[in-house]
Amino acid sequence: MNRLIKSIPISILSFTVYIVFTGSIKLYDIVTGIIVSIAVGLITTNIVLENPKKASDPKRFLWLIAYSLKYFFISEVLSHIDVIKRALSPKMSLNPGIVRVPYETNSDYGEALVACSITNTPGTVVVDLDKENKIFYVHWIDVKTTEPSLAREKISKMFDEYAKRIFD
Amino acid sequence: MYVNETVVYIGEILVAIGVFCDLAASIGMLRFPNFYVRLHAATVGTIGGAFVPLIGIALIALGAEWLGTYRFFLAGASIITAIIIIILAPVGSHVLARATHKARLVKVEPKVVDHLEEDIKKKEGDKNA
Amino acid sequence: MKKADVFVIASIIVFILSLAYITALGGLGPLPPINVRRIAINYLNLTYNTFTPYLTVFALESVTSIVWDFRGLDTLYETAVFYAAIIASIALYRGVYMDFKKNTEKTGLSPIAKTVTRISLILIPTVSASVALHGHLTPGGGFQAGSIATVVIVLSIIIFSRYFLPIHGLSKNKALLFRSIGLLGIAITSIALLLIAIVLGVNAYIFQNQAKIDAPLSFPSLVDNYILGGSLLFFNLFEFIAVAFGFTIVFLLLSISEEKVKKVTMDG
Amino acid sequence: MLEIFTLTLLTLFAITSVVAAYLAIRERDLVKAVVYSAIQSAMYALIYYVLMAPDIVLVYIPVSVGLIPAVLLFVIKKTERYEGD
Amino acid sequence: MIWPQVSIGIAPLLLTIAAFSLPLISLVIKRRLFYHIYALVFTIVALLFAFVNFYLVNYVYGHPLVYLFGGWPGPLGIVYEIDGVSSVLGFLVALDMLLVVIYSWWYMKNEDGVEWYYTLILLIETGMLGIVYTGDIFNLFVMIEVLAISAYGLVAFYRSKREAIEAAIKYSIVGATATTMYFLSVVFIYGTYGTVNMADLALKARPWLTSTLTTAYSFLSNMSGVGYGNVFIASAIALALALWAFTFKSAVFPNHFWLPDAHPEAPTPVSAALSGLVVKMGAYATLRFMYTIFGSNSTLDIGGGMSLRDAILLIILILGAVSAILGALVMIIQDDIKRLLAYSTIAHLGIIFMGLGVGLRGVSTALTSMAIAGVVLHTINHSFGKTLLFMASGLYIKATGTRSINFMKGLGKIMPVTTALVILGLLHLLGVPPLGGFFSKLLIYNALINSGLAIFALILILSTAISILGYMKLIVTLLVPPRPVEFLGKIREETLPVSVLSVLAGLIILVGILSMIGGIDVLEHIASGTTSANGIIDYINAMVQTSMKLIGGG
Amino acid sequence: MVNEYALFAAYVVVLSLYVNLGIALYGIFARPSLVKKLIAITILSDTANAFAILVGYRWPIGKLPKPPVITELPVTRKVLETYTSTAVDPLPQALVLTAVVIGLAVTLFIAFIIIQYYRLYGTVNIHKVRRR
Amino acid sequence: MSLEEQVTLFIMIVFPLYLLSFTLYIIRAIRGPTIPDTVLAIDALSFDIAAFLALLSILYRSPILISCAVVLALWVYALDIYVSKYFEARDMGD
Repeated sequence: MNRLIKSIPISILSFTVYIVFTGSIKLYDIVTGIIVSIAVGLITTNIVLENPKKASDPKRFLWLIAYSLKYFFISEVLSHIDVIKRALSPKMSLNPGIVRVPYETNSDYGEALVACSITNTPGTVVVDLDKENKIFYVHWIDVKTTEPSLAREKISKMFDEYAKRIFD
Repeated sequence: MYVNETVVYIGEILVAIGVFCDLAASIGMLRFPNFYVRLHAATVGTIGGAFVPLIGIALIALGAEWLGTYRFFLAGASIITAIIIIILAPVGSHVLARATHKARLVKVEPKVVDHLEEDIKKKEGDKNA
Repeated sequence: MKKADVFVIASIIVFILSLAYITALGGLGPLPPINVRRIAINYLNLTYNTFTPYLTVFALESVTSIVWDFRGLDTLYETAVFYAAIIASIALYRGVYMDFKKNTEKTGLSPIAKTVTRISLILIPTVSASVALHGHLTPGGGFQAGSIATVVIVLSIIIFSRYFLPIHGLSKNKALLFRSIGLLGIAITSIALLLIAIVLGVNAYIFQNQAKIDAPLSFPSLVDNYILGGSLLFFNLFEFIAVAFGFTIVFLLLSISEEKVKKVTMDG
Repeated sequence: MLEIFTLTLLTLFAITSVVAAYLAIRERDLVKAVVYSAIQSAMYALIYYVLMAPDIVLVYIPVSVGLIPAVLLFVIKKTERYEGD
Repeated sequence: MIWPQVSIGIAPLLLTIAAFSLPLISLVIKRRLFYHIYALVFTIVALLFAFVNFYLVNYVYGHPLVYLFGGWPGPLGIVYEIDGVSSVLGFLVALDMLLVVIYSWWYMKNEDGVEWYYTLILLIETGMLGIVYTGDIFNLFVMIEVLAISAYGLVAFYRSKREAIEAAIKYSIVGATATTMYFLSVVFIYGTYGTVNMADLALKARPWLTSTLTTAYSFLSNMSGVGYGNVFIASAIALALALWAFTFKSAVFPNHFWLPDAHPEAPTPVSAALSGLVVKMGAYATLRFMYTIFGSNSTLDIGGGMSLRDAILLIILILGAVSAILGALVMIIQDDIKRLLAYSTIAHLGIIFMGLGVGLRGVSTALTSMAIAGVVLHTINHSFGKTLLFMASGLYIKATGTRSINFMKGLGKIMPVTTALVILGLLHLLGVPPLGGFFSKLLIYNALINSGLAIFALILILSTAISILGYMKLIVTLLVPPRPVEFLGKIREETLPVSVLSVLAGLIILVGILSMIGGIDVLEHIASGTTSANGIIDYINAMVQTSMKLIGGG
Repeated sequence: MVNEYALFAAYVVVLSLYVNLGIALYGIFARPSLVKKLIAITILSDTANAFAILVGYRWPIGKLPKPPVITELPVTRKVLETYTSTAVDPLPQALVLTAVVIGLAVTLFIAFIIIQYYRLYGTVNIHKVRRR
Repeated sequence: MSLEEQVTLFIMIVFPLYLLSFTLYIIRAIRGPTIPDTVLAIDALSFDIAAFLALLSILYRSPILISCAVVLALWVYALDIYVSKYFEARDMGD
């Protein structure tokens, strides 16, 4: 029973995915969706969730939405333009290297969010990470600085702050 | 009034952006000198070239009444595909880059700096000492 | 290049050219054809046809109808082939047991991949279940859904390590159990109407789905005007289970460490 | 218009698949061969898609792009990577 | 009125269900005895059903019986269609597999993995019954695969033996290629004729029948239309591909190389099943393709001079002749008892294929029926004989711990009953008169001689003559006075395997007696159901009549 | 113009299938590595499958071919008529579905055996084994 | 011009560009020079093809074709993972 309650956030997520993927809300879809989502929730709760209380906090979702808006409309656009310019300009101005970028978020999900955000913006790719010292090794197409804290300022400060708010 | 049209036009703009990113990414793929730099082109290809147009397609499908009732299926599946891509693509690149670096398959050349290499060497030195 | 190679290449080229020449002579008519064949029209016509109530499947998807109703026997035995392959592999690995190791922190790929895989554990099974449960309405079905769900299995074995699934309660024997349940579900669905008919004393066919002219029983096909596809739904569901767990067995076996297997399989 | 378009797609995919299959067979590095055969399979999946067989694509992509390369890589990891002579 | 129909469809299905649930039960019950009894029960049930089918087809109805799966008419759904030949072969398969399972009880006494072994054995039987009963060429493909993959698994059962694994690899790669070719052939046939149903194809490949069978023709053309494209060329290429696959499966001359590796390496009961039954399935499929579908006067049999069908039959004859000679020749120099028996299988399959090649144009239906009857009888004889010999070789091998014939010197003194039965089996395979083997060879010989193929008849004699040497070597080795052998004291004949051998010997003698008192006539009558025009008409009509009942109100 | 191009393209596609068939056969019979043979087998069965699907296609002249799924509800006579006149042939697709699964099963099993072969012989190259 | 025709025309215009970029990707995939390059090219190619397939399903007016795109995206990611694992780990199961 405890597990069932714990799995509610996951079940809701799963149900949403099911309905969106099916694209219809007839009785059949809803019934099967509920069954499937409960099953998925029960099976995966212990693997996916660390702290179910966090998952049912609406404030975190608002931060997530704010973050994604900012991320998609500002960081992504800017970095896309930058890399496309480099790819298309006749004389490629490349200045690549792997730099240390420290991060501050504590949870696994926050770490993953920051890393994925860094990788998803063209121009920076997380090559490796050091969990103990909390350092990402980022391949940067245009190394402006080799100083870790300055690099964090340039690459991942925004992601890191939001990640702390969303997941910590 | 012109809800359908508006939605479709927005979707078309997104798809057009996607195609442009796609072309740029493929040219970058060809021109960039080594694997690590190509990773960035690939990111352009997946986010700009796949995620954005998929959202656009979902919008087009919502506005495209001639597709019948299954257009919601199209829209929903496109959105799920887009979500899957944005979740999984960075991990793919990251894992590939990490494996390449670990197995020393590609030299990080040209480079300004390689902190990872330095740290690995330092660790090995600690172990040996 | 060796002499044997040349010979092989030459004979293959002759074979291919003759095949191509024969097709060019019109062995199959214009390829691809302009119209589908008569039997295809029949299949398409009988997929959902309220005007011939004794000759229809009452599902929207013609391929799934053929796979599980018109030619259900093929699919059952196809499942048997897959089953035989897995049983043969298990027989090859008989006496090899999985080992447990509690900690999966140090093994496997990078931590980011692990975290993201945990999220996809929600996403992928949901999508695959949707594909399975709508197999009679949209493209997809049991096998497709099962193989999509296998992504989760493969990813968790490769990203976390071979210990991940057994720790979370999916050992080889359990997978075999679920797989057998799925297979038995398929088999029982295929003869369900026959068994009921023997009790009731009426006629029925093996693999019967909807009522026939001399066999009055049928699976539920329309509930509240919503198409359920009769036995196709059950077949898809059970096949989904069977296939997903079948692949689980395969990959669990493949992931066992070589030293362990060698110890058992090398000596008599 | 649509016919020409469909045909062009088919031709492109078919030719690519031939190239990929040739490379897969000639390549001595088996990992590369597996990757090439994955390209070939992906091209065939696209051919199936254009030929209006979504069911086949759904079963074919997992099997040929996903599972068989996985199994083959397991095999290559357990055996040897290069094909001799 | 469900019963007689259901008995046709249920036998392979029941075996599949049994195979499906065996691993599930094995998680709960770990007793070895249980698995034996389980397999035994289901094979007995299958034998009962096979016997019922045999009885119904030949003695109650007198025409082919049809079961429609899913209640779908003819070409739309899958059809099991049992005519005389397939009912006989189905009975043979069930009987032989029952003996194999009983023998396994003894043989697998100390092996591990019995549950997997029996699962695969049940699937092999499923596959064979399915091949024999099916009336659908694509279902034939699926059943061939069921059979093949369980056979690969069983060949690789002794996983720590190098030769076994190598044989399994060879067998499986060759088999996978062959079945893919067969699938391509099915695609060609579907592309041309628009159907995969055998009865439907039989009608469509015989344009001259359409005026006779007007009802059937109108029904079938409504169901699956008429031919498409250049029927002649496509059938030719489809047939070529299919026959390539079947010769692979039956190990006939150019494609025989896998058999001598694969058969000996399997566990002995499986070797018996493989040599006794599995390879015959290729011959059976060839029979279906060359006589039921593309029979005489079919699409391939038109034009003056030598028609394409004649050419293919001649090729079959030649391949059969070459393998008969080759198998017999190579058999002589073998030292390994199981390899010797495997090469003998190749020789006998050559003889079977020679019998299959008789139905050239101009050869009368009676002669063709005689040849097919000979083929069926030889299949039966060879099954019993080879099963007996392989099982006996298993006894010898367990006794001596080796497969080399040289180490078996003088075993005749120590194991008198077994050796007597082995000699009986060898004489049977040679074709010594009162035993069954004589009659089948005689039938094929007569058919060959009378249809003007005297050279092939001579080859049959020659092959037999050569194989005498090989068999004699075995007999002499077993009978020579023993040298002081170290294992004298610890060998004894056990009851179970020897009684299985005795049953087989009894069957051999029974076949001989039955052949003498008129069994051959019955068999020729049964075979004429596959070769004669009337038989084909019956075959088509049975399917159409059964299917048309379902269309009635629709 | 369209028709000539159509014919040309169709020939290219069919020929490419045959060429792939040849490449796969070469791989099976001439390459020494068992893994390579296995790859060739998968290519071979892919080719056969693609051929089957091509046989069941409906040429896009006049009407646009559709996948064999009914998408309009409720199903009236008119819907059925358009459906039967536009959808492609479902039977080859069903056959290929079966064939793909069977091919997969065989491939899986051969893979397992190859691993066992390597354990026993120390190589997967049959030429090396033969030379011993 | 109705919305339908307009969308069709738009897709038709977009298509050659897509095919061009696919060709470039394929050239990179075949030229290599290392396996990660090839896999990366396949990766980007397949994600783009997923978008392309979605467009095709609009063009062919068969929305149900779309479910293939999801599968392609999923499995190509899996291909990345296998290859990385192959290079990174001592054993595939570790």
